Amino acid sequence: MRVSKLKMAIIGGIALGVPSLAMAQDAAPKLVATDTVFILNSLLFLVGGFLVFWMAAGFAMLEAGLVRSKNVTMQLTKNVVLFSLACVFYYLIGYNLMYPLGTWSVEGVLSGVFSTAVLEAVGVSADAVDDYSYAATGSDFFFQLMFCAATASIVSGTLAERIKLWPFLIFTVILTAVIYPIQASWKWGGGFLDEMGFLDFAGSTVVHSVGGWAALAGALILGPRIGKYSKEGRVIPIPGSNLTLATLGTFILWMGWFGFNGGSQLAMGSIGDVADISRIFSNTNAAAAGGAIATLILTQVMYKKPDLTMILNGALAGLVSITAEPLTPSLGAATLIGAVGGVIVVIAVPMLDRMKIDDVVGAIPVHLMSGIWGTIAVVFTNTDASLSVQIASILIVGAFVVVTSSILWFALKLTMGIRVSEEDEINGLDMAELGMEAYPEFSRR
Amino acid sequence: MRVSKLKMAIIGGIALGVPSLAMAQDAAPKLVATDTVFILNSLLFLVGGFLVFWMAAGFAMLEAGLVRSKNVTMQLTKNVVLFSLACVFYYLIGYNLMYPLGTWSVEGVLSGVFSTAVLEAVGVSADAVDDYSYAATGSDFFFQLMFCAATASIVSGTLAERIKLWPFLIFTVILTAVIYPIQASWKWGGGFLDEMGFLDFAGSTVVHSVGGWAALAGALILGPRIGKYSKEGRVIPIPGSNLTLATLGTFILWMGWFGFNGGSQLAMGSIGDVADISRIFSNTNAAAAGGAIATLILTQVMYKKPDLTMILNGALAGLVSITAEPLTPSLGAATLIGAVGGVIVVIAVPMLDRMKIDDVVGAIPVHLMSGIWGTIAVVFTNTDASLSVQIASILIVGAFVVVTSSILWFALKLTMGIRVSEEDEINGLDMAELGMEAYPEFSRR
Amino acid sequence: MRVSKLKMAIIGGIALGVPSLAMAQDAAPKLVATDTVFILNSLLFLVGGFLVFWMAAGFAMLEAGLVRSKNVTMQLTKNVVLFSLACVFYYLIGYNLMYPLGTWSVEGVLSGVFSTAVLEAVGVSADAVDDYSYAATGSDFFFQLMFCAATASIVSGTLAERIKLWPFLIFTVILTAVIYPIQASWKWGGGFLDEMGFLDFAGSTVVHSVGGWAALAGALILGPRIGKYSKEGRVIPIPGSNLTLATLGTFILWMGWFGFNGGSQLAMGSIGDVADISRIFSNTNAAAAGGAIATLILTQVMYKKPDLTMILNGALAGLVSITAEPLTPSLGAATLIGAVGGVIVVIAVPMLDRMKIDDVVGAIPVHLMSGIWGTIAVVFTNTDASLSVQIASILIVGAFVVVTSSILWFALKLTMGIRVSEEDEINGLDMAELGMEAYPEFSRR
Amino acid sequence: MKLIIATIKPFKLEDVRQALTDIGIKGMMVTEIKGFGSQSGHTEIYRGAEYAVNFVPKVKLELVVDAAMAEQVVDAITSTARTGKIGDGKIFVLDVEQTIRVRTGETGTDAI
Amino acid sequence: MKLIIATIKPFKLEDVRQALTDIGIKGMMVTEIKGFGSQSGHTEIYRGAEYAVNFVPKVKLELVVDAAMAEQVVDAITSTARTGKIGDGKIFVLDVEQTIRVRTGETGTDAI
Amino acid sequence: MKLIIATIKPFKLEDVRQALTDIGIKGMMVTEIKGFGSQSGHTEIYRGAEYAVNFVPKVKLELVVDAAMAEQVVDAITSTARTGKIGDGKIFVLDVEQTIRVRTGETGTDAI
Ligand SMILES: Nc1ncnc2c1ncn2[C@@H]1O[C@H](COP(=O)(O)OP(=O)(O)O)[C@@H](O)[C@H]1O
Ligand SMILES: Nc1ncnc2c1ncn2[C@@H]1O[C@H](COP(=O)(O)OP(=O)(O)O)[C@@H](O)[C@H]1O
Ligand SMILES: Nc1ncnc2c1ncn2[C@@H]1O[C@H](COP(=O)(O)OP(=O)(O)O)[C@@H](O)[C@H]1O
Repeated sequence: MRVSKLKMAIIGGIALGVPSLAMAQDAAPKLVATDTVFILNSLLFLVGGFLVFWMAAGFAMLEAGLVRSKNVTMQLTKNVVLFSLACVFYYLIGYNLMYPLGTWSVEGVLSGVFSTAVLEAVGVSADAVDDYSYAATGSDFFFQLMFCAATASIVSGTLAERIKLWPFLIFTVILTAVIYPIQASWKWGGGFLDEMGFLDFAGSTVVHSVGGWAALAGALILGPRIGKYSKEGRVIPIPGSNLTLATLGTFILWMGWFGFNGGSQLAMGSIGDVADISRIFSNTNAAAAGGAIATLILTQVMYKKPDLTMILNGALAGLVSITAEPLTPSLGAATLIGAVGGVIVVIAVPMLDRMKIDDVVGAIPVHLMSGIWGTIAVVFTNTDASLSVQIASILIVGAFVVVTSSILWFALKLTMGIRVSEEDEINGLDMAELGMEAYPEFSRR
Repeated sequence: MRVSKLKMAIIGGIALGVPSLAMAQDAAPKLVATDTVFILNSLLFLVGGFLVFWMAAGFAMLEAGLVRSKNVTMQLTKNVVLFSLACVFYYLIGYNLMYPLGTWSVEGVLSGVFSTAVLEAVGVSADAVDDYSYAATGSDFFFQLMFCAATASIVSGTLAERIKLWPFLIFTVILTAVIYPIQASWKWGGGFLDEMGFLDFAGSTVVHSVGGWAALAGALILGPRIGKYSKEGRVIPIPGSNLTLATLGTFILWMGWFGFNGGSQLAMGSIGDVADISRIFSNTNAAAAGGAIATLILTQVMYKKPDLTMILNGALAGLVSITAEPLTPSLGAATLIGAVGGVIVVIAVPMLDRMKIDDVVGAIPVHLMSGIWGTIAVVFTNTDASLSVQIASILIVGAFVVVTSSILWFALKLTMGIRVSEEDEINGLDMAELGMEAYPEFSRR
Repeated sequence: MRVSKLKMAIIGGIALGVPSLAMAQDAAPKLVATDTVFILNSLLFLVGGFLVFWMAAGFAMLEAGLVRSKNVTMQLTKNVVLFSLACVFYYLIGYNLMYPLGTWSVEGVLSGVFSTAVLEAVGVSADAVDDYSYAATGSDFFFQLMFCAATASIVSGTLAERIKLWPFLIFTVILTAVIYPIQASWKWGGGFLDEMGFLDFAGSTVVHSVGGWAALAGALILGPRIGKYSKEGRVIPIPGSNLTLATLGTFILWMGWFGFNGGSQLAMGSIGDVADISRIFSNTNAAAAGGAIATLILTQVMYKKPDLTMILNGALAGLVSITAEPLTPSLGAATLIGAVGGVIVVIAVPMLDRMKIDDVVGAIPVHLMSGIWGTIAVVFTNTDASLSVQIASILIVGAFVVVTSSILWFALKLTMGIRVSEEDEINGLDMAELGMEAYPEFSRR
Repeated sequence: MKLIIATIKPFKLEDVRQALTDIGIKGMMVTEIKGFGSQSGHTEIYRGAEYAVNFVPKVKLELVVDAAMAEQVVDAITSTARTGKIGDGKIFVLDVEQTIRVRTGETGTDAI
Repeated sequence: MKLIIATIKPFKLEDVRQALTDIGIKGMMVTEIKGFGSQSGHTEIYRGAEYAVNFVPKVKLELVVDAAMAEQVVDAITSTARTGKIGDGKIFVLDVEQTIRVRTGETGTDAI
Repeated sequence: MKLIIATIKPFKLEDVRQALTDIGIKGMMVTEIKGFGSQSGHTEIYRGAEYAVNFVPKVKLELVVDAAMAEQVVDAITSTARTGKIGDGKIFVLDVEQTIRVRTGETGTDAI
């Protein structure tokens, strides 16, 4: 069947009876009905939304695979709960903090709308919808919520195997209810960064670097895992317990990213929009491939043996790198932008170790550093972008998140403490904090 | 890109060239073409359908993770095969038993159509479709089939680790070919429950409680696993072998539920419908989050340590709870309805144990009890619902399923026996019934 | 809610307020706007594409589960990297080799377009798109790319546990850049097989048998794993390390297949097309179920115990079998076509072992043999098909792939060698080639 | 002091541990092993190929006890681990020269 | 009676079991262990950090045999487990005071 | 020659191995075990039901050394494995009659 379409359309081969065309021909209107535009836009958010939701499972599997089995139950618990908390607090506060729709308490900086998210009425009619030219509010909320949750997921990986459950959850609440939405409003809510002309299509900075900054602040304040760095300062590898799960998690994230970037086109009701979404899907995929291959080659060259955990990080770094601008690059450019992300991983992972910053899953190279790279890379393919504005925005967002989350981490440290006892850490958080092993039957080292 | 749309549309910022709108503006018709409505409705079923299909994998992973490794191969086999059997028998008998389209052999109670499902002709034209105002029959069949299979999946978890393969499969055949379709016809086939005004949007009762009742009947007749309750009647925990898989399964089910509830809107061809689906996606997600958080807090308070297995059950209970009415509740109400589901889990799991009802994966609290709660909860947010009718319907469906499945379980028990020998159960069903270990290389307790 | 639609439409019950219809009624146009057709076609490719992408994860999990744990990291690495390489090389060469759009260097045999894939401009307008009657080029590229990658994934499973990483990757590059695209152009690019009237809807031959032939050539040249066949020629089973992952992989592939076959309708802009896609989804699912059940019954009868690994292969064989013609069969016919695929698995797996062809995951029975069967089976349900043409095409494609890949395998064998040393194979490729265990904490046999 | 090595069927572990605790045993080492014995050798089929299952999962107990208790320990294990079915396991008794408790450095019977 | 403890390379397990069965050995205990020896110590790199792999997977066999057979068993293991490459393993022989078959209560050589 | 069996806390494995290497130990066998001792018995809750955790993860070391070295080895293990907290483990010393190196067939102390 495949060929027929093409031939008929382009080299005019004999038609093999293709209803769509046949029917489309006779007197069908050309333009998309405006109601249909609204439906297609909403559909984009719904499909994009469940794909981004799926990333929550990806983070859970990736992290469960990269921690030691004695901490797996805890890592899973954090991932399920942080997502749930994000859902509740983004609804309670975050959504309207992020989208003031012009109502600012501090112009362009702080939303003036402090209320829960409210969706359109059941069976709403065309003239009663919040924004007829956009999409159903429920679909927008659903889609945006997933971005907020993704930001929180990034943090959990870096701080794994040593942070207490409850302080982490409290941090998640503040992050998803306040920190993420406020800075996101600066760009996506039409705030001052947007006015400045900052460009961040799907969130290399607004989402990924934010998660990365919060993770970095946490890692510095929390300190490395016991046994990660020897007294003589040597780095002692702590292998993840299950690379199959880590790989599964990476594939899940890769899949979810199509919704993450594609959905950020925010419209599917025109030929231009759907063609753009198609470009975005292709570029997003190309960047991930570029990141994986760059890491494969580099680890082979540098260490004589490819390192799967880095290749997985490399694919994700490629995805983060293209997230700031998945639309304008050519397929080749997208591949290269992603490849640079892969290079960043190979360089940054050992570098962080030398700095004794213990990032269990490599979230800082992947989400923070590649996020910064991706935000800067926008200028290479999008003429509307200004390097200075991009950098300024990266710094502004970074400063805001580092300061706010550092204060928060310290406050938690002083009040309830954020780190488990040495003995609990050695015995594993699963038995110590949860009294439950993830693999009770398998003997452990 | 994100903001531009919003601003332009709502606070009228400068347009950043958004094709969809540009084009949509000039003289585009407003209303959705009726052919397009048909296409969008069918598309909803196809997307919803593959999401619900995905739940089959979710059940498989959840159950494989919650049984001991010596029974994993068996649990996986049951899940793959039960789904396959459901596909065949729903096609052979079930579909038309469930949708008599007015042709009853017993008015409103028993379909009069005893034949296999037949789809529309290849390349069918608008005037030849079965229902121009609805959707392609194939898409409806595909979607409905997945609900039938989900019902069967629920049963396998409860009866795990002790039931013989073949009797279980035979039960699955009858359940999917006859029991499920008949009672489903009472509501969704336009039968007497529907006439009564019973409301069950996506199946808290029609799907989940049915699976739960069948599982309960089976659990009572089958008896608990050896070693689950000590002679002195103490409850002896039997930890699942792999909580990562259980968590993965939960995320898969969560994802599938968007199709389960969203697709049940049965239409996406109008602004009202797509906005409703958006409400449903958001509410479904909120309920799951509510269930997870409620369980987290309760287990922390009651047991001093959060219990991941219950948190997973809690999220699923939240999903089941909202399934009877995912449309009318506000986001806050949905969260609370789901939270109650989580509370039910924490209370019901130990309660069932005290009653010596051995439910390996917690399917009875999750699907049966939360299903009942969800069906009742409809009255809180949907004014069309009548408490008496809801309760009556719950009881009628419950009675029908308990009676029919009990008869069936007993018949199987008397004829071929439903339980493996004590020795086989102790050595594990994998070696005894299948001669194959799921993890042959890992040493086992 | 469910029933209302049906009843209203078909047995005319009281309407329960269904917006879509209400609105659709008053003066809405009937025909789909041509722009909308373009959008819906593109959407089909985007959704179909991410579903087929997902199959990459399915292959990875299936293979990781069926190899011994000492080779899991390697299998995962191969799967992630081969997909990435396919992305890059299909972009660089493959896409235009496969779709010459009439520009042949050798008429109907070899494309005349040797350049990278180029997508439509950003925000392209209706009159500037490459093919207004088709879909966005980006969506087509994204979709087609996934088929190319799937072909490469098939090969990795058969050759697992003994092939070196780099020669395998080089083979992947040539396969995805040249071998696959050239033969695919013969059918889907409008080449001579298409002119001959060869029918292969979604690629039982063009995709699956190609991967299978390449795998077979490799298996013959590479030889069996050490210890697979005893000196006396007895077959020594080498159980996979994790059947849960193998099952997960199978479910993932099953899900992805809806996009694989459904998307191959190549159009969703008319009632006829969406109804056809609905048929395809239903038939694809039915065939998988048929394959699984056939294998269940056969292994029970032949070996007294069902074999899960074969049941998984059986479901996949069913999917491959229906891939050549998922549209025209009835549900019953589809189930039977799939069932035959299951039978093939049960017969072929031991047969290959007797021939000392060591196919680690059963890819040859599943993709090659069932692919051939499926291609032939087209004649039973599609009157446009000619048995002679189908068989001729199978042989032509087979000859081409076997010859080209054999030459390639031999070249690699002579130059760099394709097989790891006996010691490395015994110790496992993970430590030998990658220095990294997938499950470092679990003791191994 | 004596080292008592016993292989038993896995599902008997809890009963045996209880029985030993009842007679005052304070510690032991438990290892998951594969046992080869007269129970071994039945055949299974995997993907159509027959093979013999030579190793069956067992649990190995190792405990060091005062010579005087050895007898009693052996009896306790024998009586609780016995099912009468083939594969019940074996008990071996070896002589131990010295025992040290790491925590305190105590030696001899005090260390048990 | 003697307890023979042998560590061998995992892939030799089946051959050794066969060889032992051939000379009439009816039972043994097999454990997956990590071995440390002269084979150990090569380095690998994980995420850019080098580390020494000190433990290599080995299989440990423990079997109790009649003193008279010890010699023969040791020879059987040595000859089949040997590859000549470093890491082939070790065999240790200890004296066993008593053996009991759980199923029957038989003791001494009858219990082996 | 002596067989030294020691159970220690898993996280001490690397230190102990290092200490033993320092005093010239060339080889040992390491097994993951579950230990039962005074450390055992605390209760946990699973799905609302309380149960006692009787077995804690431990690592078992087995090494055969020249009789003359036994003392020193025991000291090395005791000093490095000790945390002072209950559960530190035990060391047992048994007599070994014979040792054979599979690779070379060497016997006695040369084989260690
Ligand atoms: N000679 C032996 N040395 C060490 N372990 C043995 C010996 N014989 C048997 N065993 C262990 O005892 C277990 C039970 O022995 P088996 O012969 O199967 O049953 P039974 O003792 O009832 O005849 C075996 O699985 C093996 O682990
Ligand atoms: N002194 C010892 N005590 C206990 N086990 C030992 C001892 N020396 C070696 N082993 C075991 O024997 C295995 C092989 O020893 P190794 O020194 O690596 O090879 P080889 O014996 O060929 O020199 C080691 O992995 C370890 O399990
Ligand atoms: N009598 C014994 N025989 C064998 N192993 C023992 C014995 N007593 C203790 N052990 C091992 O030593 C470990 C530590 O012993 P335990 O009593 O918990 O701590 P402590 O020796 O500090 O009192 C136990 O987990 C067990 O593995």
